[in-house]
Amino acid sequence: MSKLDLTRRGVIKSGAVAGAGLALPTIFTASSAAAYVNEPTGSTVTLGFNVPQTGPYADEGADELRAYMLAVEHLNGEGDGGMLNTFSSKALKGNGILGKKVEYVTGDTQTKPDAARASARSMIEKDGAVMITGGSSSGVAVAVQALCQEAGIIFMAGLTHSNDTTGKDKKANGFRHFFNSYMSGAALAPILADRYGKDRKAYHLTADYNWGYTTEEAVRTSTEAMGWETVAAVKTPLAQTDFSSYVAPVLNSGADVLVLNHYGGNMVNSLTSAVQFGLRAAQANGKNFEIVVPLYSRLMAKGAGKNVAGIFGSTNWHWSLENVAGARYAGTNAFVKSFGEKYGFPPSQAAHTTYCQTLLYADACERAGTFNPCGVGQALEGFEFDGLGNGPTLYRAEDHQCFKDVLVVKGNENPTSDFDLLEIVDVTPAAAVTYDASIFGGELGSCNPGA
Amino acid sequence: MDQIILQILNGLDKGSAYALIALGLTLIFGTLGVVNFAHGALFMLGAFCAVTLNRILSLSHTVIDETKKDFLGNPLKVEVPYVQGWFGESTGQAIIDWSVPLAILFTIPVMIAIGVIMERGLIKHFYKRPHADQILVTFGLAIVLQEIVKYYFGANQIPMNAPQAFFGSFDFGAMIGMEPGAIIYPYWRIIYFCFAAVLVGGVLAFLQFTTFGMVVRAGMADRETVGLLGINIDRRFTIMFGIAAAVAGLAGVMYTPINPPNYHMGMDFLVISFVVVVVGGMGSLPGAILAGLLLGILESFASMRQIIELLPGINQVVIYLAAIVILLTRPRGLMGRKGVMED
Amino acid sequence: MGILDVKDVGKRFGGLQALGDVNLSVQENTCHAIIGPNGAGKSTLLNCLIGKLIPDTGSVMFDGQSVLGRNPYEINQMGISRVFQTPEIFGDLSVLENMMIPIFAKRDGSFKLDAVSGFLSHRDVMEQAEEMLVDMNMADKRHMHAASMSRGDKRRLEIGMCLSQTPRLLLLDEPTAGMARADTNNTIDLLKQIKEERDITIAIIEHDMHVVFSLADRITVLAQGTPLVEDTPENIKGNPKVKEAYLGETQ
Amino acid sequence: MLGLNKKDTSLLVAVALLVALAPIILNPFPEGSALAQFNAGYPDLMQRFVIFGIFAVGFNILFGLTGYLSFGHAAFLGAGSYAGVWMLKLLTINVIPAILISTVVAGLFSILIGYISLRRSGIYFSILTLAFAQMSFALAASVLTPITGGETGLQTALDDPRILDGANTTGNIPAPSLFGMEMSDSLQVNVAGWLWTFNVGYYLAGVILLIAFYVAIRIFRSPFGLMLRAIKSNQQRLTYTGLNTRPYMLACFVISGMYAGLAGGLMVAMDPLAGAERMQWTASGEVVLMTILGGIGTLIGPVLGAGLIKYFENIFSKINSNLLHEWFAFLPDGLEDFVVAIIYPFIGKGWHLTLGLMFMAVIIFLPGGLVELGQKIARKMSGKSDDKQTKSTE
Repeated sequence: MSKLDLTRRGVIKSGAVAGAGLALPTIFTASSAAAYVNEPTGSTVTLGFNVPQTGPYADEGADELRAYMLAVEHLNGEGDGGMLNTFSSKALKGNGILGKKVEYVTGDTQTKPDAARASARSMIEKDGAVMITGGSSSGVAVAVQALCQEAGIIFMAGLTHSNDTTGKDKKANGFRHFFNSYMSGAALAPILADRYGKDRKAYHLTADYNWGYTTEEAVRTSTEAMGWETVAAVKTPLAQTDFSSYVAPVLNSGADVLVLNHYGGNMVNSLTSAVQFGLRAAQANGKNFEIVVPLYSRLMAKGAGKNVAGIFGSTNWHWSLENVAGARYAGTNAFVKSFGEKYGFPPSQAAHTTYCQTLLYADACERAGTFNPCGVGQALEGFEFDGLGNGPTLYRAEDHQCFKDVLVVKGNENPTSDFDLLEIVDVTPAAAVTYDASIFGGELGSCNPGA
Repeated sequence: MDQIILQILNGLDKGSAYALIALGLTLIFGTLGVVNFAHGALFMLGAFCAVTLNRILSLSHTVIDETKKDFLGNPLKVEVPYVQGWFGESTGQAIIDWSVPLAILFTIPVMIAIGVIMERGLIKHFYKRPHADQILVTFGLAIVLQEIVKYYFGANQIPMNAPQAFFGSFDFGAMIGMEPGAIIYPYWRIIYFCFAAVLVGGVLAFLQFTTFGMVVRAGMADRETVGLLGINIDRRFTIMFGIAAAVAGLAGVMYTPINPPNYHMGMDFLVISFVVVVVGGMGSLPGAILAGLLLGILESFASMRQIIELLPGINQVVIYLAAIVILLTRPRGLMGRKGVMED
Repeated sequence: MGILDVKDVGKRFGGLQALGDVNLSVQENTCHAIIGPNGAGKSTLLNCLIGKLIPDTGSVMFDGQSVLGRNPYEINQMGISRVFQTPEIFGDLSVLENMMIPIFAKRDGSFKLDAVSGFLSHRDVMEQAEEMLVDMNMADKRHMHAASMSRGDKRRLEIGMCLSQTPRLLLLDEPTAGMARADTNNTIDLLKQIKEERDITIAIIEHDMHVVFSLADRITVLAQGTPLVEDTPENIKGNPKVKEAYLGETQ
Repeated sequence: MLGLNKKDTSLLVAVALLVALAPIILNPFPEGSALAQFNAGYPDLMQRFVIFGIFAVGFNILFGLTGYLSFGHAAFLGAGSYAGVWMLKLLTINVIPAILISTVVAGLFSILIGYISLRRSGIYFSILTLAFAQMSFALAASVLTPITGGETGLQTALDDPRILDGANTTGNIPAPSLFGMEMSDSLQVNVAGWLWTFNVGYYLAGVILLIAFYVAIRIFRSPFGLMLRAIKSNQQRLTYTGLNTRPYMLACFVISGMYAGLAGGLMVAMDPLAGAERMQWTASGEVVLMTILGGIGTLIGPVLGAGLIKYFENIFSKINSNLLHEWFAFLPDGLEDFVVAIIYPFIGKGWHLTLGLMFMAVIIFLPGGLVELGQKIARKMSGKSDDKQTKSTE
């Protein structure tokens, strides 16, 4: 990395503090003069990038971090500007946010709610971060989102797919760009019915935790609405590594589709087992046996290797989207170009969503004219935008969930490289995956500026 | 009925992986009296020996293919492995295809070397130290090994394929005279089970029928006396550690086509393998194997849909529940000796 | 009726009859030795007395109460203290702490949750422990790490710990086994002194005739799991049966 | 003082001073300076130091005194946490009932597990405790989701009843508080570039640590503590001395479990979330490591060990390459990149590597843990070299 990339935080910040150092002791921050927590007073603003750096999702976290650093570069007017050039809102000028240079701190969530909160709290209490973003699991997202609500900080969720994040556990200070289980189900069902027929019998293997439950429910509901029948749904422990005993009975269960409601290592291992047991090549009820993975990511596909070939799933975004589906998804190529030139490979969907979240936050601050979480929240609520690679998108006010088209992908039969493991099959329009905000319960509460 | 046979097969398969790791742990505990928390890491290192060999065999030079484009729209760079250049495309391809079995030959010397270095360089200084110290130092070592692997290979899983010839599954049920399609089982898992059986048999036979093995067994029973007889038991123990490391490594190599390896796979097995060793009885080799297979089968049965429906969550806890019941009814595990690790 | 009455005690291990119909009675304030060649069943008998083993047949009565089926700590609380073949002390603790534990056990019973009071509020225990250390000639070693003492001192400490409970019966299991001559003589002197100064019943299991004849008032000779004779030391010395049992061993 | 001897009194006073002045001591570098990254004096980390200190002190009462190595102690921390959050949800946002109930629930839970596990000793005991904890973890993360919140964790919510508190009208979930003082409230003092944060929650936890530490000293010095050490030293002798080890062990196990529950209650009082992974074996392993690192069987050791591990976890994981470049910016370009490239694998995402190396280094060179290091330094300083000094238990 060249030295020009550096943000000389130390120097600048000490300058700022030298000025503030003489101020009177502030008594009880909760009732201090500041209008909101961690109001940036100097010439910089600090964002907190809280991603898994250790544990099984470390590679995904590393990709998120790359995207964050790229976004910071672009916000500060360095690099080629990436999606700033295609973003429909033109409030950002490449001079930081509200004229303040963007700096960042990083932390390790370890993909554990406790550790993620510790890391986020240190960013808030020690580093003065005004926004926290990142994460690679719903457990972490829900936990950190609640923390940010209490602390009076905006939380821009990273990769989190459970309905709960903007459903039962939604918070006024939290926002999610990524899609969710419901949308996966709604997007997949019509295409599955189209390709595999309406007379199908599905067998679900479901990771035994919150995300697994919501995903199973979403896929079941939407496929059953298409006429599929659910033969069985078996819960598998999150810590399971060998899925043979779960996969082996599937073939003789009367089912002809296996749905793997698994993510990460669970998905890689269960899919590998399923292919080993010959499910891909098998016939059942006079049809070809099929496997479906509701949530795909490129890194998982890489882990499962050639086992993903021909297997359907959904994803939030893919780097080939604009080339395959046209200019509606403008921004994709701009982002892939600036990311690819900097790092040498195309970005993952986790990188994309975190990059978008950073830009969306910055843009909301600009439009609101403040970093105050309440102002920023208001600017994001109901915000309609385009040019961030997903086509026209709405940040719905009722639950702070983004609504955009959902990609249905399948494993590439003949990949030309490690990055070409998925191919886009179809794109389900946003209207088809939109649901009523009240169906998952939960309350946003009111925005908390922390002061 | 076919469901039950299927789950017994699954259990034996899973159990053989447990048994192999537990066997190595027991060898180290039995011979050296050391609680080795880095044993899972040795399993992982073995798996990554296979990955490394695969990488070496696939070392490539790039050829630019103008007809295809990469993600940035530039001409695609196609990687062509050197072995394909040297041996021709089909032979080269076959060599890469067979990298996992080939890795066995590569792994044995590497893992023995790692084991010997580990024992001479670190473990031997901890023979007289409390078990708590051994746990801490080997746990620290496990983290270090794991992080080094993560640094070079990343945190993501790395797909490894069995040779094409063993890809897919076959009709095991038809072979044993059941109706076709009742029991479909993957080739590689059967191979893994047989491999484990051969390895276990080999280690046991080695201990049973060679002078070396007899001395080591005598040393396991009574280290001081054997030492008094003027036999250099230390050197033999070093070799034993090397063998235990190689057993763990081979278990890892052969496991790669079953589940794609990642740096964390050793930790995933660590707790379960300790449970297996203790349930089998500390220091008992047959106990470790028996317990491994038993727990594997129990785990498989507990994952049956009919049983989960009856007892939700049983698949999450069955191994621990079994361990508790066995330890309460048989104070020293299935085949444990008296006085080992009881204080 | 003695203080300890063993009636018809038998014990089998698989096919081996370790003890068969042992009858024996230890009289109060005497020193009763049980001797016999290796494998005669001495240790098995002892283990039956202190609750470690339960005999298959017969009864063991201490002061009119059965000890069978009781836990070792209960038997101790009845008034039987035991000295082991290899000194069993608390090696990680100081000598003084070693001495305090039996006194606490005597005073407070088998369990008392006394988790917050310091030793200073147990002056009586401290004083008794200090006194016993003086009696045992170990006062200067009171802050030593018990494990770092010589074997003779460990034995002395162990005997002191047992005596500090003022037991009614003191069981000694080969108290001089593995000791150098000097340590053995010291131990004999110590035991003699104890015998003279305290109202105490001693049962001793011993291999070393020198020790036995220096201490015992009565001797039971055990051979192949059954008592051969029981008599005074003088009579035992000349008994041909005893000689035969011992010679039989040396063949 | 307080029924302690002089040495223990001075230890307690020293700990009290450290706790009281931690916000200042832990922030040795001025705000904004390059080394400010190493400051640990912010509320969250200080709270963690203290809470894990309590956890480790309690664990040491079991492991250090009796030598029984429980590999499932995190289960009690987790059970306490869940109980605490439920109190915050159902009863009142005041933390006192939550902390009390956490301790009690963990105590009851440890009676159950201890009663069964203590039938075995040595590694068989360790595996029994491990098995119970792993079962608790697995069930809490899956089938018990309605009670535990599953993998996401149990949190407070807007619509919680909180029957002792009045109706909530703010539209925000109330933060845990002590009679109106919120745990997150802080007094910030800015003195000539140094920023000191005096946090309510930290001081509450700190006071509780002092009480817990004081009780631990009393236990170490009591007849009960003596019996526990005797169990570690020679269980057979103890039985033949007329003492029943079972109730002693069980009482010790339960006290130790209650310390863990207290720590769990404090954790949710500071931050009202209880996650299942708090019960996982890795969490149990962590407290074992803390105790060994600090010094088994010593009073202050576990607190130091807890501090060291939490410091690594929270400070080293946050250093990134950007910061490294900043620190070494004074070097010539090539050298700077070289130095950064060498250090980089050990920080940020590589902090586990540093932790592993540290475990190995401490255990190889300092078998007695950090306390031994302290004793060595103290001996060097006073110029004495009395090797024969018996191992004391400070």
